[in-house]
Amino acid sequence: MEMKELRGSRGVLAAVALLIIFIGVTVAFVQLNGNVARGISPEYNRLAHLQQPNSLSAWVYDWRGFDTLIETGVIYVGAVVSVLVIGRGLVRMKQVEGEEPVPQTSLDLKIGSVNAILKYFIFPLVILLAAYGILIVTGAATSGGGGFQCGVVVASAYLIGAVFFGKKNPLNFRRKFLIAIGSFGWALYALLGLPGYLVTGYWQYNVGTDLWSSIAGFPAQIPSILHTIFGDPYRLALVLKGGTFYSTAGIVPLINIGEAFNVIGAICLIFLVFIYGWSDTEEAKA
Amino acid sequence: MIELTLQFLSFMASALLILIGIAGMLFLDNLIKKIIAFTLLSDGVNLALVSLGYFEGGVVAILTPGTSVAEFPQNAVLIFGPGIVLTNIVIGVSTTAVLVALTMVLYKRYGTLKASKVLKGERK
Amino acid sequence: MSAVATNLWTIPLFVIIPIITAILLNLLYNKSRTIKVIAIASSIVLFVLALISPYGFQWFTGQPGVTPGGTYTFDASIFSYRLSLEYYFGGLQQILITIMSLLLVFVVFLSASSLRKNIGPYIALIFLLFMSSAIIIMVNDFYHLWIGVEMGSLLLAGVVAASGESISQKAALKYTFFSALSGAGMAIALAMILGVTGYSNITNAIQYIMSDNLSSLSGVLYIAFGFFVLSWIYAGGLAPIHPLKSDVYGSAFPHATVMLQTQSKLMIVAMGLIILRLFGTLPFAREVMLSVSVLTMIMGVTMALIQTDLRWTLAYLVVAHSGLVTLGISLGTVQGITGGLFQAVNDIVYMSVLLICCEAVMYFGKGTSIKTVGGIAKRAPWLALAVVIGAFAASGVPPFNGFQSEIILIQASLSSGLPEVAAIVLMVSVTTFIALFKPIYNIFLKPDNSPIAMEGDAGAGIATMAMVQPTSPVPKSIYLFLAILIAIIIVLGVYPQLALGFVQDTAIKVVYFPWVP
Amino acid sequence: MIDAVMTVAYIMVIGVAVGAVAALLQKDLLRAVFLSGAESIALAFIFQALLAPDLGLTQAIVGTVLLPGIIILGIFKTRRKDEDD
Repeated sequence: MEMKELRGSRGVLAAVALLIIFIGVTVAFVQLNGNVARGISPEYNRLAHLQQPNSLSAWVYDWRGFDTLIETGVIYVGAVVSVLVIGRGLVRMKQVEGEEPVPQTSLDLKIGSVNAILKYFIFPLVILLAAYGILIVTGAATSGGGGFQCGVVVASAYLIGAVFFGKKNPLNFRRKFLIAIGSFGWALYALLGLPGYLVTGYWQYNVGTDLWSSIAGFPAQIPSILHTIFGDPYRLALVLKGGTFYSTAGIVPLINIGEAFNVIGAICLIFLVFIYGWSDTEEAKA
Repeated sequence: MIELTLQFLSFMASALLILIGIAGMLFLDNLIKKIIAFTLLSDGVNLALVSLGYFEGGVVAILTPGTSVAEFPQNAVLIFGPGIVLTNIVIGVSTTAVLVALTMVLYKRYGTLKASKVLKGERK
Repeated sequence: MSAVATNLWTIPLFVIIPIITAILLNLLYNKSRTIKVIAIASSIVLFVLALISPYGFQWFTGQPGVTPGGTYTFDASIFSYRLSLEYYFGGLQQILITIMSLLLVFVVFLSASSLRKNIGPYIALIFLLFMSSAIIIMVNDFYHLWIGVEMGSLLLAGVVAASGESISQKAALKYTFFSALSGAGMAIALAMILGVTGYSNITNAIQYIMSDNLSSLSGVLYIAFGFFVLSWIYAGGLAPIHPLKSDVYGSAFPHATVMLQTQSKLMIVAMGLIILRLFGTLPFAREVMLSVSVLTMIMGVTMALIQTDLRWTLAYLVVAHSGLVTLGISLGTVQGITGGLFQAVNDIVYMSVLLICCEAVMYFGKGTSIKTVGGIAKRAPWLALAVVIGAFAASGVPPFNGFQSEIILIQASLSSGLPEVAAIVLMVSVTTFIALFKPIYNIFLKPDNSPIAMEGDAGAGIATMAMVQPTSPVPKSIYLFLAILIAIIIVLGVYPQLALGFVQDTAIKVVYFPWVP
Repeated sequence: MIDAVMTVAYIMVIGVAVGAVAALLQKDLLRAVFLSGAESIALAFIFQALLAPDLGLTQAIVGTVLLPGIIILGIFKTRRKDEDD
């Protein structure tokens, strides 16, 4: 795939292929316009009032919670891989002489000359952004947002802090801390499936909400202690046209917290390593 | 004649973004610009997925006080597409981070961002 | 099929154990001894699980299926729309995951003993590679398949770039760019299938397409098919983009390539079967797949012939033999699919033998190019025997397993009325032998007369004289691994029914009941 | 009310297309990144109009801070201008 070759006859070929793709996609979209099949989606919406008001959050973290576990893994893997490319955990074979890897140097963000007034303006902004992130994750079940959004907001706060304050970042995370909370977040999410698995055999069965144990064919009864631990702290009252419904999001808020930790750890680590590089000797000292 | 609904409009915008993104990734020679083109491409895909769920007269898929439980399933927008978009955003961020990391490392070696120079095969 | 479990206990463990292991290893970072113990223990647990697991479904998060009447059911045999994510573990999944976890044990052991410095993240990535491949082969859902493929390509980039050499970083960058492109393509295909059917569960989508008249939306299905084939090509490293994947195979460490080629075979099998199940009724679908596989075989062996490095010869041969697997699947008959799946099993095993031998050659410290190494047969005769057996198996010589699957493929293409394809299969097996003969002869049999070797011999002349036979630096464990794999090769070559029993069921289901996973 | 939404949506669709093309035509990579950020904001508005407020929020943060942040760090580590020839 040499890009220069795309200038000549291959370029014409690529342009033709591109045109075909574009026409095909457009035609497909024109056919789909207004003809989208509803499929299973209304079924999810039908069950929404039994669990949590935000249907999308319920879909992402409960109905298809296992997909989201792997998706959370994608961001974890993205962080591990990009940090590995920069230098954390490069490996060499003992017997083979290879090329020496090129170390990445620390980046000097020369915005130190920002005047004091702006600095005092930025400081509360960083803190407020971090607080807003925490607000988002706590309200995930009832309004928009969730763990990923929280992580992204906190990571943005971290980046702004790093740009304007350098090493004196108000959110002064260390490498080991970031790796630890990233790992902790993903592990928490993964292990929250364990109670449901042990009781019913279905991984990540939402033991707090427990919608299905009364259906014929369900293999087990949920002990009440699990309701108490995973369900009761998250009780909601939904005032709808049909009356007041009492529901609980079950393990979803906890999952959101796990995802938030994971995303904060992963993305802040990416930022940190892109700015300061990675060297093993420093880690050994710290 | 096709009616210019919001869904149709956003489908066309997404087709355009997909075209721009793929063209940028194929024809531009600068690695960073290729990465920007990839973010545009994934934006286009996201837009297509979101507009799948939209229909005229729909409501946001969040229950608010006073919503009718019986009508909500038919009125709320389809949530399959938006759910997948969240995944695609995550995948986009991770892929971009890996691409930028590799670009940084290879720039250190070759001192250029031109894909035609960096990616030239020089197999031993 | 009597009562099938929808809460099969082993399936989540194939995903969760690698995740927890990977997290632990990534945290441990440079504590090599602890990492080795944990990794090997966990991979052995996975192997045992795959071996003893019963068959069944796992409906993750325990949501039931919705019957058309509006009631809920937990019975997989009743027609219902699945609210949850569905995994299936059957014969095909069992044999592939068993072999993959056996290879995982070997790969973890090899990488923990042959690499220096901080191996934690690297072995963590290998575990996640196992996880993503297991997901792809078990899943019955487009959305999840897409996540698995995307994760697999990021992991692949990490495993390749871990050596920190410029050639592997370039291979990783190229592959990641293409994975970004085709991942977006797969997302578009996903959007279109969702738009047409409304289901991401493959069983439900197929049933919807079969039961409803979709004539006004057939264009959408064609575009979805096109994008799906594009991502199939990219995931398996098939014909038009095979240089990207062979760069990856050649520039990764050989033990990592064992896992990478296993992953791509699994992706080829899983996605190929899904394409066949969903789009098999479209005209031209099989012809497109068939031409991709024929092109892959021809390009792969042609490139393999001109290489002068064992690593790169193997890299191109892996691509060429992927073509054999896709050929069987794209024939679309029971015999063809059986042959293709059996070929995938055999391919994983004999390519692993050759790749582990290649890794062992690197222990001699002179690389794997035919210009620098020589005379290894004298120092390590058993290694030479193993590589020759691997080469024989790869080129389809009778008592070994490659023969059994290639003969099925040839028969299948003849009975489909495609004698020229059968001729190409024959050509691939013959050319594989020729391509492997040159590096094997030069590296193992020809006396070592490179200037460096002469110098070294002169320097250590006395020491060499003192020893009756020069010792080889290859650890004993490699011989054990090779012995196990060669035993599998010979057993499958003599009793092919052992493996065919696992895959035949899947082939029959794909052809006659495409909606059954 | 509906018309106002549609008008904004029209403007934003045009904004997305123009932003995307303009981003890729820039010689200055930093400016290209900022233009792609502007495109993301327009996209976030379209998401709002398409009744997906969660995604509007996510796209606004990811498209304006996160992705440009990562790419800008990449630009700082490499070079700012597109090379000629």
